[in-house]
Amino acid sequence: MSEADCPECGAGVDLHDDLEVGEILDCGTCGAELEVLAADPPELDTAPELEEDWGE
Amino acid sequence: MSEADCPECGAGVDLHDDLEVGEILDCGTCGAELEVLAADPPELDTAPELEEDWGE
Amino acid sequence: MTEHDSQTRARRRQHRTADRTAPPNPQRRLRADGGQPPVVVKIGGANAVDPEGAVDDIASLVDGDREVVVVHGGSTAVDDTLERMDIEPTYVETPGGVTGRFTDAETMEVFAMVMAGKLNTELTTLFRNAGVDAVGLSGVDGGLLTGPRKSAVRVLEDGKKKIKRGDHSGKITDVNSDLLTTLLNDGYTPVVSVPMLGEDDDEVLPVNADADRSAAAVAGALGAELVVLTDVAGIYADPDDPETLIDSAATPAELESVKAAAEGFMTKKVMAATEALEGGATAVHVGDANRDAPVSSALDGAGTKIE
Amino acid sequence: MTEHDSQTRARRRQHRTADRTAPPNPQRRLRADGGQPPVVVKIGGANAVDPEGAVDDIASLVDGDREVVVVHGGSTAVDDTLERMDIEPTYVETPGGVTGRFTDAETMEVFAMVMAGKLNTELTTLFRNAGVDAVGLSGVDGGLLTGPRKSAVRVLEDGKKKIKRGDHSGKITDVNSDLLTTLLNDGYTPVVSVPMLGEDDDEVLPVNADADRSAAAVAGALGAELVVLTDVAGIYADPDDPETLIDSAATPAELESVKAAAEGFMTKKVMAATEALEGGATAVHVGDANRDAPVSSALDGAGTKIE
Ligand SMILES: [Zn+2]
Ligand SMILES: [Zn+2]
Repeated sequence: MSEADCPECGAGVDLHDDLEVGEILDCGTCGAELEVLAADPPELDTAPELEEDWGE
Repeated sequence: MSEADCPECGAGVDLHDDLEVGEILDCGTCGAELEVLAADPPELDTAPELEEDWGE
Repeated sequence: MTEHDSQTRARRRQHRTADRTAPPNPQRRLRADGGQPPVVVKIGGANAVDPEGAVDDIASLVDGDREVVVVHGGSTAVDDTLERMDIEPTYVETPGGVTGRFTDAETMEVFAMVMAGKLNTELTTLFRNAGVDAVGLSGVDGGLLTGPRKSAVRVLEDGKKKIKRGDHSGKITDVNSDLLTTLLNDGYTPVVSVPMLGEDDDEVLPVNADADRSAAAVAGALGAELVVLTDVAGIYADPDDPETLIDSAATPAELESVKAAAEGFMTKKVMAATEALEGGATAVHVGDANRDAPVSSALDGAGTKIE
Repeated sequence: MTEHDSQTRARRRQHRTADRTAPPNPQRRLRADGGQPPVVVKIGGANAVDPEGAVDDIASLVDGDREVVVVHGGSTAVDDTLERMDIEPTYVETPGGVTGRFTDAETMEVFAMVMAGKLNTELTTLFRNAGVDAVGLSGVDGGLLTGPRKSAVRVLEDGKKKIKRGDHSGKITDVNSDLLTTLLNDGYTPVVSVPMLGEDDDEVLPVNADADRSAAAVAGALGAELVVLTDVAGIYADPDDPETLIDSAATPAELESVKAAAEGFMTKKVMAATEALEGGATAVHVGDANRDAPVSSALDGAGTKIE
């Protein structure tokens, strides 16, 4: 299991092995939702807030 | 070979055996173009004049 | 909902001020006959909903000089054509548990074809056969329904929360009510269809939007009464008990109880109704598409009235 | 080409005379600036024709306050979608030896989808991205392109002359120029697509019509200049010799020699040009879609001018 830094609080975030691009992780320290931008090497960014609205 | 009357001039029009609905025949007497409306029993009417124009 | 005012039109207007014939503020304008606000009718796309009754009823309204704008849906027809073209739609589940179709580029193309080409043309033709001078428009035309494109959606995939990008959907923030007003003034009945026009970083493009909310946006922009036709008689306090049809909700508290009562697809109708009222609509009616004279009876109080 | 005046509109007009804002006779009307007639541009549907150059050029014209109406074709895209949907088109040969696609009911549905839904939406979006306030319309909308439906066609089948019924095509006899004029007055650029509205015994329905002739009908009704863009530089006296490009035909005799020179698909362009001039167009230009500024250079005399 690897680790990356939380872009919000700087704490380490544990990453599981089958990490997928687009996956949303929760920072165990600050609780921020983090989007996996790249899996290898791992790159995290704050996940965008998105309204849950759908088309036709 | 059967026969039907020309709706234009009344003369007999010779009909071949494999007559098809929609087929256009020429009256041998008056020269009118005749549309086969029904094949069996045969029914003829004057074929409509149609412009040769096409869509897209 | 603000008045449509793209750079293009603004530029054009400088040249043509003398030519312009639309009233300066079409919102909530009064008719020359001092009469009623326009009616926006949302006709469903669900297979259960037959538009014929609504078409004839709307023809009578228009004949009686009521201004009507029709907005239609039709997602099942999109599904049918996708299948016919051997395109496997991607269904995604939202974190809230709602299942929806992901609109990738190929699906978007089919969506525009079916909505703006097939269904809109069919419906416009139905209206014309009923004596209504209908003009079909998509949300792209004249920037009729415009707003930011949304590419990213949150989904649940194999139990994992994910951000999925490449969606072609959007949120309507601007309605070109001038275009509708001009057509209504000339005696036309606009028949409006999604897609909407999505604004991306440096371009605009056709994107998907919910037809109920599109109708709500139009009703808000025109200060109209909105009639949402569906395949049930209205909103029920208990969907399993036909005796519990909610007649009306006229206070915020009553609206809250309607929101609480609405389940499933009806949630979206209530959400759309709320948006319409917040946007400037005078009232919203949710009524049964399959009864006689579905639009005028909804206007007369059948179904559920929210104001 | 007479002014559009269906029963519906006539009825509506009685109620709304005071409301109407369109000039009483939009045909050959003079612009407020005393300027030039509108330009109707036919953009091809052939794969060889890239619309981008034309779109930017038209954007410049509109920016310079010239009124433009765009009419587009696109039969190859219809073929592509038919194939994608596993629908085998029926090709028929006319007694004159021309091969054409027979438009049965199913083909008509796909035709409307692709033309009015896919291509019209795409082109309207291209124009909006170029800063043009484009409004897409099909010939069904507002009865824009109306005329008798033709169900029967004469064909050659296995060497036999036959009448084949069930075709969905028509001949445009009425253009709703009021609708176009209203939109032009408000600064919009109409982007017009077939199908047209076919009048059958007791109903109207969308039917196929040739896009060149549609553009000709629109140009005639508006008293406009017509620019027909194609994939060659103009009409040649000898199609195999690029030196024989015909610059202009301004007399009946010169037009006759152009007709005689035109071969293949160019015959249809010349036929459309003739119809446009007979209908009231001020001039017709046939020019190359793939050169720089294809519309304005055609207006400036590149290509073949017929008047
Ligand atoms: Zn953190
Ligand atoms: Zn005879």
